[in-house]
Amino acid sequence: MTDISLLSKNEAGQKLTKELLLNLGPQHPSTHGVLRIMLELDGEEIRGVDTIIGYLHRGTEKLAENFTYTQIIPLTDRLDYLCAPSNNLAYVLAVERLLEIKAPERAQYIRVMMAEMARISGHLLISGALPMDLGAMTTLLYVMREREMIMDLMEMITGARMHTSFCRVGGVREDLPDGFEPRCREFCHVMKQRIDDYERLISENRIFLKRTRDIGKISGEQAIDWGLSGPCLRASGVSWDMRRDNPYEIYDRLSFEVIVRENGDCYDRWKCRMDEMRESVKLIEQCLDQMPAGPVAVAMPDIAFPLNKITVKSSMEAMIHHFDVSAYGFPVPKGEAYVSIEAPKGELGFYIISDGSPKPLRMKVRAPSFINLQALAVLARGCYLADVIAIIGSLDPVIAEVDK
Amino acid sequence: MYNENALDRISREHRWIGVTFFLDLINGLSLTFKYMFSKSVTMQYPDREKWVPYPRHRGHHVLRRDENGENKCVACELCAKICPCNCITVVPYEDENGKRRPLVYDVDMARCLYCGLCEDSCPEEAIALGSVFEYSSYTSEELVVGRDSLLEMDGKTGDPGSVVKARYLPLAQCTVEAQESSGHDWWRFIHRKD
Amino acid sequence: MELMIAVAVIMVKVVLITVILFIVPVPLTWLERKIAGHIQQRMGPMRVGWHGLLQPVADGLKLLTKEDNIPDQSDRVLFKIAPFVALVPPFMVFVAVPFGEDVSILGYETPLYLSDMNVGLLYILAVAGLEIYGVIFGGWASNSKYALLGSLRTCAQLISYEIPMGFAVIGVIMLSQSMNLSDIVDAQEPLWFIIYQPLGFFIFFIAGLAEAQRIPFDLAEAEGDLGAGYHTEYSGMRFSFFMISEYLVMLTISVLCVLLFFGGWHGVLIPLPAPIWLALKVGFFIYLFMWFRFTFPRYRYDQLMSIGWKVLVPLSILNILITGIFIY
Amino acid sequence: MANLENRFSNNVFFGTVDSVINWSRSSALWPETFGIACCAIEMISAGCARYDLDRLGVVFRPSPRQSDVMIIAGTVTKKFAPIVRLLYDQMTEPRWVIAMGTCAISGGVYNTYAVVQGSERIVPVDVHVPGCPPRPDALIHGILMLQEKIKKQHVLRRKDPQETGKVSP
Amino acid sequence: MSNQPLRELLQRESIQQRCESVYETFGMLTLTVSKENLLALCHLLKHDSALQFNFLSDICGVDHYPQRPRFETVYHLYSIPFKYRLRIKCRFELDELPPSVVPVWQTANWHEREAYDMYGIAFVGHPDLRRIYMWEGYDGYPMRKDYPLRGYADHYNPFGEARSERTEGA
Repeated sequence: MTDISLLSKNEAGQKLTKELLLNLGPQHPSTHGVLRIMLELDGEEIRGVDTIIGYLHRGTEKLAENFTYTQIIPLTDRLDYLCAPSNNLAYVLAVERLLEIKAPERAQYIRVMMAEMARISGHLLISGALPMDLGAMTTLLYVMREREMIMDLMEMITGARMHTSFCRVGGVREDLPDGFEPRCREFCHVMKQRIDDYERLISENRIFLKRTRDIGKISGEQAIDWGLSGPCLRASGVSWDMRRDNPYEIYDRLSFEVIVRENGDCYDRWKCRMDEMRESVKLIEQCLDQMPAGPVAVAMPDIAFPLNKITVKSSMEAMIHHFDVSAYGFPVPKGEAYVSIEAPKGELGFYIISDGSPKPLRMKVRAPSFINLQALAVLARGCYLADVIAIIGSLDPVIAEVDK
Repeated sequence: MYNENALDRISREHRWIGVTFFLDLINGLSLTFKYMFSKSVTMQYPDREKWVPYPRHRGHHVLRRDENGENKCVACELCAKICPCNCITVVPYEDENGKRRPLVYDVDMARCLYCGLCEDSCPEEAIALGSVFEYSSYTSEELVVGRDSLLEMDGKTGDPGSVVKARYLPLAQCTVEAQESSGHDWWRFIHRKD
Repeated sequence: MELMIAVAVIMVKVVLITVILFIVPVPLTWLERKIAGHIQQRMGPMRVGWHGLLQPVADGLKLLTKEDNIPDQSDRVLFKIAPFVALVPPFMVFVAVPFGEDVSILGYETPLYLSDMNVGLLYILAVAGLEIYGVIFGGWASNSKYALLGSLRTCAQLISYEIPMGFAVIGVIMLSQSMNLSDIVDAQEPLWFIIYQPLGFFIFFIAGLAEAQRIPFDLAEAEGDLGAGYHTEYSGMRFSFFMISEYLVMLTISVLCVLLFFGGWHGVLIPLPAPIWLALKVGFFIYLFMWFRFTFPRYRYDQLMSIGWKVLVPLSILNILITGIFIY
Repeated sequence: MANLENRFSNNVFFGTVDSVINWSRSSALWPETFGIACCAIEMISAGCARYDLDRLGVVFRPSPRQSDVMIIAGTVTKKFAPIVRLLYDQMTEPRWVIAMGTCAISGGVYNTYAVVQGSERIVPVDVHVPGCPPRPDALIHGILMLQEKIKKQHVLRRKDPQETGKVSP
Repeated sequence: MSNQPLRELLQRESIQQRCESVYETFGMLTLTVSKENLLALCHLLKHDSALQFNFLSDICGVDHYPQRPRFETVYHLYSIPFKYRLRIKCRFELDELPPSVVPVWQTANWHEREAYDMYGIAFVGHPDLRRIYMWEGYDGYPMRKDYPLRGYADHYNPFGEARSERTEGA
């Protein structure tokens, strides 16, 4: 029997066929934004992957060097736009580390609660987008329906649906509004059932299993070597969650389970997010249960805006502080701090170097999507064209965060 | 981990039964079938219903008036300074009573981030972000809004956080006229009974 | 005179069927969007006409008045004829499809089909297979990699699923001892063939899903990886021809399912006119197609092929064996 | 058919045909699935169950050839600007553009070295939807505005001399 | 979390002789290291059984413009088994470039490409050093302190500075 592969070669053994270069993106329905991937295809099999990013590079870090510490807060929203409160939280924690202050307890609970809501909203979207990329459109519609509830709660608390800008250095912007708690509890109640619905629709489905099981596999050591974090790392069997291992804010008072799965394939990454949403719902409920009374921002007029404008008008000193903070920002002690939190996508770190002025000398964002996306080249090698879509979906890159 | 129904249990315990008789697929099909005959959660925005945002909503800017009906703004320019995108332009003048007032107060809606920092920094609580969100325009020049139109914008009104009845007026700049509250709560739709 | 009437009747029937087939996609697209909407707890089209009934009309008119773009580097002739090549076979299929028993209109006895071929089934399978050419031409002529990949996938898929489809039908032919569709339907008068041929129906239906390129086998236009697949470069009217052809293939498969396995126009319990029974049953299958589309993900290309060759073909041969033993 | 535009004189019959064509075009606006940044998520939200763009006859098409309206939903960077233009060129006539969100209208807060200060510099924008990001309702309102604009266009009739300049609604 | 155990571990001679100083700022231990010792130190930190800094969180380029030496790379390491966090800083001028740490941690690849794109730090021995955010042929390194925030004026961005104001070194 002749070897079929010989047919594509001439007598000298040179290959007569050549790889097809396929350009996926930057505008493509399932690259989750403006990601561009150059694929070297042999038939439908992938020989090489080159990920080209930067189509959404907006210069956030450069801009931050020209902004005061307060003005940067709205910028951080727009990094990982699916879960803005997490970004706010990481940023203000870094500034607070430099100022060596801590937000009041109630503010910490509110922040954590919102970060968990953001986690659900981020995970929801991706757990709907992955099946949609594989053809199951309805899942996306269902998850967006529940996401609207989170958007509604966010609008109720902060006034914006996506870009909350709610955390402030030394606290949060406002207290929770009236009527929030029953709504939030209702949401938790509904959400638990709805996650079951998604699982019923998709997680046992043989087609979905076939498309995601053993696709894009990565082992634990390799995942660490490639710097994966968050659900992508935990799906490979590495039990590392900053909320448990390096607790920040009030996570040490809450009880939750760190979801770890063994296989490290697309299905496990997806499933990991599903289960994390359940944990997040529990965390939100715990936050609501434990929520203490008290102020929501530190009483430091030289840093935080007073919420009540009457105090500004009542004393000259407060007035001067207010004008100072608004117009020129507040100086931050010289030094550098790196603070990272467990964002929905993985380790989100803010590294701020301050030279003692009201503007940072350098602000570096350790964007988890950026690092996670890097592993695409390793995961996709040897897969089929259609698998690349599943792998991108399971890595969950948010291009705004990748490109900064 | 999650509440299994009977079909799930069968397919989990005896996997071959599930695989042979397509229980996994039937499970999904039954779910979509159930949803098909449930009430839709859609809000019929332009024609029938309209969402009135929550009181904290950050939409179109508003200049507030004090109890005498005068502009509250004292043109201290704090909002212009704190704005990350420099979208507010304030030119002060002194009115006949010797008070500082804005001669020009322009907000460039096309550049604004709607972050709410101006609202936070205003010592007089004059500038605020209101609940109006329908202000699309055909040209970007129209999006620079001046002092007088900011004063005319209504602030945070209505029955916030609910769906009200609405009527679509196509010819008059495609406005959607909000009418009385229908007492209809969007959350009621989404909450499926068990 | 006799001849004149016969010709006139045939002409009327031709026109009627053509018009119906051109019109059928209109309610089907509306239905699909409505079904999609309700499955997803939305509403679907609402603003154009009563509950969006005129939506497909607006879509069609818009596509008609849109620029007909021909890519610069395309193979112009093939690019232009491809939509027609894709459109014609589904129409040709309906030449041999019976819609009911003979009826008498104005005292004139006429059968409810255009041509009563004695190899009707074979003809249908053969003609339906021609649809591939439109897709291949379209994908090839576009000179776009996405379109090319889409059409390559479609080719492989359609060709390999023709085989189990043809094999699955053999069981039916063995039972009815005929390839004439009206004979097959008549043979189901006492009991539908689905009772005798559950496996055959299962294979036929799966292969039909693949032939109609519906989820979970809609690889040709997998939005996820190929953009719009083979018709990526098509716009305006030509694109709408592809869409019409797609809906008609779906209709064809549904009609075949009903005729071969579900007793054709024979009703149960409630006496209704034959074409209405047929329409109801076909409607059920079309709903099934749409219901599947909004529930399932799609298979991967190689998985699709292995299902076709490693599962469906052996099963269909097994089905023939079982049927043979059963008859013997 | 698009090459018929403005070749006929103004009379009642063509006026009616015009309105029918405009009706069909305005009630079947197919946008591209073309999301860039944050606004894309709100665009998806608008297409999903709570707001449901499908009610207005708006369905997303993956191919620019088959779409009528491009919703620029997000920041257009200098690296991405040529692609936006290319996609616009690939769309078939008649075509419209909605700039969604402040980043697309003017660059927004990102007045930096990498960002195009307004997508009007690349493609002709018909409707601007401000907001950061605009609520889905606001996007729907923008689409309604576009529909009104389309309904005032002349397809078959010759334009009035006054109108030959910028088409103002 | 106290940094004391980690500080004691870092007292060892093999580490001490490779780094210039060890100090703690805002709750994190920092090693400063010269570019010659960087690769060896990273190797040591990763493979030492008591440290196991197997996770490279971040590489950050910094431009201290008027000061000399001008550039700095900051590495944030994490040890998943022991939950230590450590910062390594390496300062240099552009004529004496630091080595790439890709041989130690694969993930450094894109981090270093980013630093190259933004600051022009061409890491020695990097397998695939291309621009990552800006397109090939882009003029200048935007994150440098002497690069104007709005870039140079062009068709797309009329708010930028005029090209003639371009300062030396950008």
